[in-house]
Amino acid sequence: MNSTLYKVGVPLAAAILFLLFWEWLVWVNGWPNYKMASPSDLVPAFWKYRLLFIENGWQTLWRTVVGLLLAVIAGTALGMVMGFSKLMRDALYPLLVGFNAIPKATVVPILALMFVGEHNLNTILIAFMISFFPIAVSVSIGLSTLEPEYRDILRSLGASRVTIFWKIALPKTLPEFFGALKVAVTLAFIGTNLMEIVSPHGRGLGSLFDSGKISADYPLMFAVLLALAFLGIVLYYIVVLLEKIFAGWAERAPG
Amino acid sequence: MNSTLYKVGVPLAAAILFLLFWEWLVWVNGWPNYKMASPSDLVPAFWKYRLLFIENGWQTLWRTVVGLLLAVIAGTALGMVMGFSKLMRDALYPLLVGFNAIPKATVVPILALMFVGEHNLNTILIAFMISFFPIAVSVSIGLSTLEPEYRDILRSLGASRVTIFWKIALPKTLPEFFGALKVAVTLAFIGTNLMEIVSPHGRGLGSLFDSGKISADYPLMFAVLLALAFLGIVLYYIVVLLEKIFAGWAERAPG
Amino acid sequence: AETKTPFTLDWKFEGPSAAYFAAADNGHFAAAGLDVEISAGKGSLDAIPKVATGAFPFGFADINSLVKFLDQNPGAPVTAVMMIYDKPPFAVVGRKSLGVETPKDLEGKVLGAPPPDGAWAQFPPFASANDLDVSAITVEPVGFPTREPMLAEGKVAAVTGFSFSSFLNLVRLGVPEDDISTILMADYGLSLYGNAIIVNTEFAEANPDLVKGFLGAVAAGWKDVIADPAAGAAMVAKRNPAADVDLEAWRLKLAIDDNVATDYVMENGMGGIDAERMEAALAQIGETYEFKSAPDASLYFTDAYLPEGNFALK
Amino acid sequence: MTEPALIEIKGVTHAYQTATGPLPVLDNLNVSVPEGTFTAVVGPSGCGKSTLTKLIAGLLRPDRGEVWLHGERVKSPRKTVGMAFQNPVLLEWRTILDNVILPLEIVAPRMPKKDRIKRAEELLALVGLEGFEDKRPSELSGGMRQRASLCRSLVHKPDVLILDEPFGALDAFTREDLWQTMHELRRQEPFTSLLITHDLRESVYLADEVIVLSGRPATTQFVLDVDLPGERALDVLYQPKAVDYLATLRHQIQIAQGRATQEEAAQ
Amino acid sequence: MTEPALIEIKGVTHAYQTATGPLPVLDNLNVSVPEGTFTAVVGPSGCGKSTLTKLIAGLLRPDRGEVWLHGERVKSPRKTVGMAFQNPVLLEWRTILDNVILPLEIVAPRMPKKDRIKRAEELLALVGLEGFEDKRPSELSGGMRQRASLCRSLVHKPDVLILDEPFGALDAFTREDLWQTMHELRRQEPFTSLLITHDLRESVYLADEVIVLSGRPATTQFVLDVDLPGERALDVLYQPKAVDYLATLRHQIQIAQGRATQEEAAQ
Ligand SMILES: Nc1ncnc2c1ncn2[C@@H]1O[C@H](COP(=O)(O)OP(=O)(O)OP(=O)(O)O)[C@@H](O)[C@H]1O
Ligand SMILES: Nc1ncnc2c1ncn2[C@@H]1O[C@H](COP(=O)(O)OP(=O)(O)OP(=O)(O)O)[C@@H](O)[C@H]1O
Ligand SMILES: [Mg+2]
Ligand SMILES: [Mg+2]
Repeated sequence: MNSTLYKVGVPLAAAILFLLFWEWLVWVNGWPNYKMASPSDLVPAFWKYRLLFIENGWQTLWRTVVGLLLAVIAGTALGMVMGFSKLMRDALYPLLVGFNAIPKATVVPILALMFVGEHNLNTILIAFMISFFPIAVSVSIGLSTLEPEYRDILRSLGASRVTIFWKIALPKTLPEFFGALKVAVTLAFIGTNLMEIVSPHGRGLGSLFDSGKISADYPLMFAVLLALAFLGIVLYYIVVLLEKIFAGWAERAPG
Repeated sequence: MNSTLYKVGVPLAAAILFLLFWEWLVWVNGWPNYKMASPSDLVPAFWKYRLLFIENGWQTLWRTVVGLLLAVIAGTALGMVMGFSKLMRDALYPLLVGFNAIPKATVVPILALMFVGEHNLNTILIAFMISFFPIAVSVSIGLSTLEPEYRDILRSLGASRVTIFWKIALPKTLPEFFGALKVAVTLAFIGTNLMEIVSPHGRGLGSLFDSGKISADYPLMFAVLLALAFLGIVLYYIVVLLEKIFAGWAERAPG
Repeated sequence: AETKTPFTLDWKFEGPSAAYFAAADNGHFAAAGLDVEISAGKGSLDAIPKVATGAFPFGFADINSLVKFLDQNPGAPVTAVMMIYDKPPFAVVGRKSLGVETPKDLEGKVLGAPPPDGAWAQFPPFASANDLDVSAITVEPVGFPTREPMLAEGKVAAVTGFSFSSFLNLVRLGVPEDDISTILMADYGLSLYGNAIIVNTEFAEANPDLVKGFLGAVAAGWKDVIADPAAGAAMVAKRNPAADVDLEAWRLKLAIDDNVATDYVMENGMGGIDAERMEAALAQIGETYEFKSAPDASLYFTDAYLPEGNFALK
Repeated sequence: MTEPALIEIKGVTHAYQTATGPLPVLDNLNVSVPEGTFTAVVGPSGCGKSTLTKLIAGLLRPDRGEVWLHGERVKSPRKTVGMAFQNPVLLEWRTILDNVILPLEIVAPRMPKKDRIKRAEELLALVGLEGFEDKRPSELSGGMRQRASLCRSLVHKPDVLILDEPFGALDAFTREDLWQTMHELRRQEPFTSLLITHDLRESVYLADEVIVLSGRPATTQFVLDVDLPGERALDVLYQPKAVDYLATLRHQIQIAQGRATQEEAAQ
Repeated sequence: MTEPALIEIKGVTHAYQTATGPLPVLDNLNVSVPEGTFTAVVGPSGCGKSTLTKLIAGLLRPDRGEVWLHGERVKSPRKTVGMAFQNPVLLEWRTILDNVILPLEIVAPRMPKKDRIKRAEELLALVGLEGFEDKRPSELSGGMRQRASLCRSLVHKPDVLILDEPFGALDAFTREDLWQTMHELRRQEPFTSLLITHDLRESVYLADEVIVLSGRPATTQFVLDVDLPGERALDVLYQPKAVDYLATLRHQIQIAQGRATQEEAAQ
């Protein structure tokens, strides 16, 4: 099979199958738009608001990406601290878990009150807060379960812990790291939208969703959700690309 | 150092330090309650509503646990499908990512409409939906990056894929699996509360938060958040316990 | 036997919900042969589809939202049958100490408004009805959670919001009551109606007597709480464990005075609408909302299930 | 026609697909191991010996040619094969005992737990690992891990035993002990075996036939029939016949590595 | 008093903490390797040889006793040590060339890339791995991986070279080639080396001194001074002196394994 054709074709086919199934489901059940809009209803909505979609999609996207980058940096740093020190792991893990168990929807108002009017900052902070945890967990696990044989290769040369992290631990856990990144991408997205919906500042796809809601335009609301899914997928493929470049060695033919 | 003392003491000390820092922060900035309540304000709230906390905490807890169990089962199954078949991985991953990029807050009303009045089902479903993804990702990565040397041990005996999964792939990825579970626990929690807040059915800590909100009882709202964090930590320790039992071998002394 | 009829509110269990709890707790629903389970909601656009799909035969929602909903989803089996908020709670809430007492005072000031706010959505017709120079008003987009705190801290001079919610929030934040000026848009040229009881039309056509009985029980419930708001607040507290009874009683009182027991209602009874005002309201909706098809008042409200002369409150 | 051999490799050709094109490893290889015999395979490092074992075990499918076991064509792995890999991977989450028991869990799921443990303990004792049953693999030395891996390949009494340099990490004496253990085991529970080794003495001591593979891509370069008594004592290696065998093999390997030609060998 | 030896192990005692209590591995061990010499250590499987290498490299701290390198007490690993582990772990995400270069990235971060590659390529060619520079570790055979690991231990020209059974997976001829390569390297870039091996011929051929360890817990049981020319040809092993050495070592190991007593050895 042609490999590029395969790579593009399979996900595309899956997506089309899914949309057809959705259309069929709505059609068979005769659901009205306000229960569940069908994909064919969304096309006019996309067309009508195409400029808004592009503008707001971009607004959502850049805040998500910035938040995600912050999450990668802070998550990796935190993961290193916890991976190298059992004490830190034991002390910080429960706090982090507790923090993460708090629904971010309730944190939004607090943040909004702390940094009144700083919409960009607030949105990025929420995207960051919601998405750094999986990254910290995966880095810390990668470090704390690193086989001594691997560690010793560099330790025997007197390498520092940080060097061991960069040369051995990180590359070795890259597959898991990218797995965590895939989860974090979607979480960061949710974070951005949460802020846009709960503490509206009139920008981003979240606000488009809200304005669809005000005018009871259900197809628009569903269209926004689909656009979010689409953006999520775009980000996902960027992560996949990075993974291919940095961790392509890890993929094995399935057994 | 006494080991049980250490195990209990370190997280406890970290928690106390954190609370003190919080108290200090509020005190130094002179924040009013509606901006950020301080821990000392929460004590009366806890005491006043102690029965409600226990009752609603339990409501939230059991739905979360059921949703999480579903997520573990479905996530593992999905992860197996994606881990064993590259085709399935290429086809399903983008769909799952797209689905996950949709803020669950917007899915709640749709679910609520689909299963009117089935509060338990709805809540559990949301907890499940929001938390299965990290598990599926970690299982699929564990399988698709399994070193052939490990696989061959069992393959050479004619073992089936499912056997290889149970005897080799799963145990080998247990550390990452538990890492994913730690993320999933907190997500499931968020899911339960989302339903309780967005589509109120009057039970669970989410509803207590809401009722604090209605009466602008800020200390109560913060107290609920703290209770959520606490429950999250309890669940986390249960996961840690399971991890100790099933994957204790993987923890290495840090380098 | 009593017929099970779920009833969805548009919002959480707050003071103004007391009337429905009174209808249940004081036996009015039972007397009409109904077993009503009351659910909280998440905004009118949560309640309307619940009724339209038939999952809930009855609901309580903003009629302006219903107008838009029916325009977007023509033929959806839902309509309003009894007007409750003769005046909608849409308001501009300002502080006298910051120089806001009448609509005109807004010119040259900063107005805080959450973009998706229901009251903000009605600001344009309100502005045109009062000849406001919109370009002279600085509109600051704020989030819901920051709205009242920003007014309390004087960062904005006024905000748009629901009369009773914003007022009480400000009081809670320590703003003196007599410093707060609530400019109810309905008092300044806004013709819009507010929340109404809505029904699933398929259900209503099949069970006209149940609907009539339901509306009668609702009216009785309102009479009960108007007579004794404190008792009403207690019923809310029964369903909302952490509720502050005094606060809810106050909220109920505000809703009764501003929105329910208006002069028109005292005159003409509760539940009905004035056709002319409805036409004006539709025109005002049209100022901000582009109708897909020409609005038709008969689609949105029917008095078929109301008694002659509506429900007298006096 | 004679009865078909238990392991039959017919014209097998195999190449690995690498980023820089195919790397031919086996070229039209023919090997046959009759039932109950012990065949050793020697050859230069990297010539394709481990690849051969994977083909026989059904872990790899040959590009061309056929592999037969028990008169059936091998298309996938089968339960009656025991395999000790060159790199003894033990499962870190299991104790040594549980590592050894693993094949029984797959092959004989209904065997009582007690019997499994007994069997595994016996084998561990045989290779000198008594007292280490409950240790984790990381607590073992390299040679001890290799011995545990050997036990794992034997535990389910396979008909066919494929050993890829099973004694590589052992000192001379432990190794010689295990040679004798192998002879002993073979007498008790007969199996057909293919042994990869780089120790010529080992091949002569253990095998009924030694196959010398040429350099990559490997073909059968030379086959030596070892005509020594079935029950061998260690000093058998000092018999003139055995010394002769060793010299022949040394020379053949030199040829395989391209350091000598067949002509020189004939001298 | 003589000048202190480069590697000095003084009264080292070490035990591993296991679930079932401490497992004593080394017991009051004394070893000293003078600068520029080559010392081989032999002993039964599981006696503590690999543990010894880790103590010298500073990867483990002894329970009692001291390890000195270059006249300094070893408390942590140091850059001037090259180590080839018994189990050659190569990093799967790097090519063979990049695996070999790794120590240079740590030890000589400022060395130009070109020089690094040149150095690594030279070493890989020396062990017969030319053409495999860009392969992944999983594409190599067991013996080839071991050779790559050997290159990795040598690439940064360490003063002290610790080799833990570096030729275990190699056939006799490749192994003998590498012996000669080691002699050659030692001449070009002198180093002090400690070699763990289970091949007695290897120890005699390569080392200036062979230490026989007793069974676990290991102590120095016997030290053999190898008095053979520095530049050795392979047939040196057939000299009577060497044959004698081998016989002595064989016997010592038998004693270490408890199969013979010192008295028998003396006979
Ligand atoms: N998975 C693989 N992908 C690509 N090439 C491989 C793979 N496995 C082995 N090779 C190549 O095939 C050749 C033969 O490898 P094999 O492991 O069969 O050798 P061997 O005879 O067992 O060597 P040794 O005695 O060193 O273990 C080697 O050149 C190696 O580089
Ligand atoms: N990390 C560890 N934890 C506990 N015990 C260990 C550990 N590493 C080794 N041991 C034990 O220490 C003893 C010596 O191990 P070591 O690896 O030093 O042996 P060795 O002499 O290198 O053996 P071989 O020749 O088989 O490689 C063994 O009995 C082993 O079980
Ligand atoms: Mg091999
Ligand atoms: Mg060792």
